[in-house]
Amino acid sequence: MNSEQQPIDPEVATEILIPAALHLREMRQSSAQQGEMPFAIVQGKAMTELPKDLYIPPEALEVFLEAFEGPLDLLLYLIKRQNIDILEINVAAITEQYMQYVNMMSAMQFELAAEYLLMAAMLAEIKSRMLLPRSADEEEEEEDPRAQLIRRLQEYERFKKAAADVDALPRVSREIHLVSVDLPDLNKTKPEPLVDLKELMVALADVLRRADLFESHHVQKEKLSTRERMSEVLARLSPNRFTPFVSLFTAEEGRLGVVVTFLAVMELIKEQLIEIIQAEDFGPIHVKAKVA
Amino acid sequence: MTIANDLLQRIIEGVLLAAGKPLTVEELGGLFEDHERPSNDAVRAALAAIGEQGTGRGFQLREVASGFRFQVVQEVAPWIAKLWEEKPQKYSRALLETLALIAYRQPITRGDIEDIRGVAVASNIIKTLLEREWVRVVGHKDVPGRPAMYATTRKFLDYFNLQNLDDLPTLAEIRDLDTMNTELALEGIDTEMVALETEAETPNADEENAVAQATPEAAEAVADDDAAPSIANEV
Amino acid sequence: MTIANDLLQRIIEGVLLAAGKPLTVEELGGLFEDHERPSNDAVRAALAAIGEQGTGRGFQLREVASGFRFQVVQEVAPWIAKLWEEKPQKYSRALLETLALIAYRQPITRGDIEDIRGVAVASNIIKTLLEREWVRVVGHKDVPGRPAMYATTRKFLDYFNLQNLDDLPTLAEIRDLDTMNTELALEGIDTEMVALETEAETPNADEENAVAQATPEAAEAVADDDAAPSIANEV
Repeated sequence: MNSEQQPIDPEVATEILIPAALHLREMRQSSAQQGEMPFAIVQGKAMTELPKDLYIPPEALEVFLEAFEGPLDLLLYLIKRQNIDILEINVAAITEQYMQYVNMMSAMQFELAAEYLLMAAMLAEIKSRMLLPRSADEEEEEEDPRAQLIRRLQEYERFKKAAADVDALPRVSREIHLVSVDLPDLNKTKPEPLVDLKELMVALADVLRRADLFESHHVQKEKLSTRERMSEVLARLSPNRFTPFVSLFTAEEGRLGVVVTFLAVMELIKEQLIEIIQAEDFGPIHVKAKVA
Repeated sequence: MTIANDLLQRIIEGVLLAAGKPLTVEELGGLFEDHERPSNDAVRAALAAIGEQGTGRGFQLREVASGFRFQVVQEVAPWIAKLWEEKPQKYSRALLETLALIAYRQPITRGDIEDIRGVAVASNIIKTLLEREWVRVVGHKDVPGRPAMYATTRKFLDYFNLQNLDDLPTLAEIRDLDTMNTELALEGIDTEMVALETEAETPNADEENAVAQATPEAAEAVADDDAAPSIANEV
Repeated sequence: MTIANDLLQRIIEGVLLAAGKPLTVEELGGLFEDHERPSNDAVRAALAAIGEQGTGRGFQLREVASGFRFQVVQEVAPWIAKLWEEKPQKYSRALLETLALIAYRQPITRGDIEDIRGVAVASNIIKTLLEREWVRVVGHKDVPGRPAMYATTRKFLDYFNLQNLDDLPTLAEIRDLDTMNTELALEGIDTEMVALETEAETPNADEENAVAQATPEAAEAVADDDAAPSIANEV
């Protein structure tokens, strides 16, 4: 059976095909004799072989079989058909009916699922045990097979009902429809990776250790403000024109700022990144970037 | 300063319409920057207000297992069906019975399902249920072969419009076995033996009922348990 | 007999929300059976009424070229965008090291960075840092090839919540690995080696910390002291 799409409507099977199959069974029953079991009475003559133009085509019987979810389901159907309670089943009668179906199926050379044959064997056993007197010992040792069967039927029936209940629940894209609307202009941008300062420090610790730079006292003692100012000074200078040296200093920064800028300029000269020029003695000092 | 109430309502309404999936109160709150983030109570209040505004309209706010979502009122479903040529999918009884057993008896192995249904469970049924993410493997039973144990997911609850397992239809009860005793006695079977059996079976039946009728809290806990492993499944 | 007005409104509203595409007045009318089919004017009136109800809410009815459709209001866009916000990726270790070296050794050329790291710096790392505006070119070194010299920007300081570069931990603090052991362990660095180094360097580290916490006056003095060695320094 297909899990996605049920190929046969069980209603068709139960309303049309099963009565047809039962008709066949009843015809067979009415002429039931010991020994050979005729399939049908055709024009007063018992048929023991399937006629080629069987009025229930094998496909229909297959449909009939597929209408059931296994032997328990078939048994439940047989019980319900008789309008009796599960607790009141007559094992002998049910076994009889069940066997007739199974025999019909095997006569049609259907590959009956093993479960059907297993159930047939179990029913036959229950039936025989019901007929035989049992000793008290046996009764204490073994569970009554009929009670076990009834419990299995009840348990199966619960979940058969539960499956129908679940099927009846409102579900998405049948009774429940989710909403879908147009979105406004979201102006989506890819988020930039986040960096924690600690991550940056760990990376630095790592690279410095690799380069053995922890051993360098110069690196350790260097004030970062000097290097920062070096960058700032460099960014303001052009290789194409001279910038007055004094313009690099701002009074508002105070003495510390002046010192830092001065150190930065010294360092830039040392690293040969800038040129410093004084055209005449005591004349204005100019600086320019060596290359930009 | 948190966001003004009317703006909060518009945002939640717009986001839920746009999301295409249910969102929890926490997920909704998480959309806001820290400085404007409304309290969970404020989000809940806004959701309640939105729910009231929706009364009598073509759509409604609904809380399902994974959070809040907008859905069209069921009354309109017949006209929506005309929009689409395809009929909604039908599921086989085999699939529905398997799903029902997993839903009511979780965690459950394939073998347990087969025992109750009396037939083999086709592999493609389990595959379909797993693919739809209605069920997932929650562990393996400590018996030979270590069979997988299945349970339902939040997605299953969402799909069937449920908030938790407690919302499932009540499972039919197994009828009193005392009646069965009488019947059996009539057939000449030793009633004493059956009586023993009844005792043995009763706790089981109670246990199942307990699952089906669990308190909302317990059912929620089950749903919560669903969350993490279902993520693990995806990996 | 045609359908009642309020039901018609609910149906149109529900259908438009479920459709997932714009629908015309004719398409909406076509959803009804002949005997209940509303006139196009009735559909238009219902659409107008729905449009009015939507005022001040998180979504609105819009007429586009191919019909009517609900749309979330533009105002809510930023929060919807958050819904689908991609998780930011992480920067590579190589990028972080490059950034750290630019911060501590600026102005610095790519060649200098490669000398210290011992490996080539991929172009896309520099490009990423420039695009993010965390570093900028402040000049070119007067050596063959005239390599660019990189320095950090104000944006870099802002991102890491620093007033100026002096707020960066000193190298001594970085070396004071006690606080960073956890991170290092996470990064899979041999902690034993780190422990040894910490021991050996401890006296030095204390000295550095003292400098870092010095008063402005002291800092000035230190800056003076630093001048000569830092100029002498070549990496």
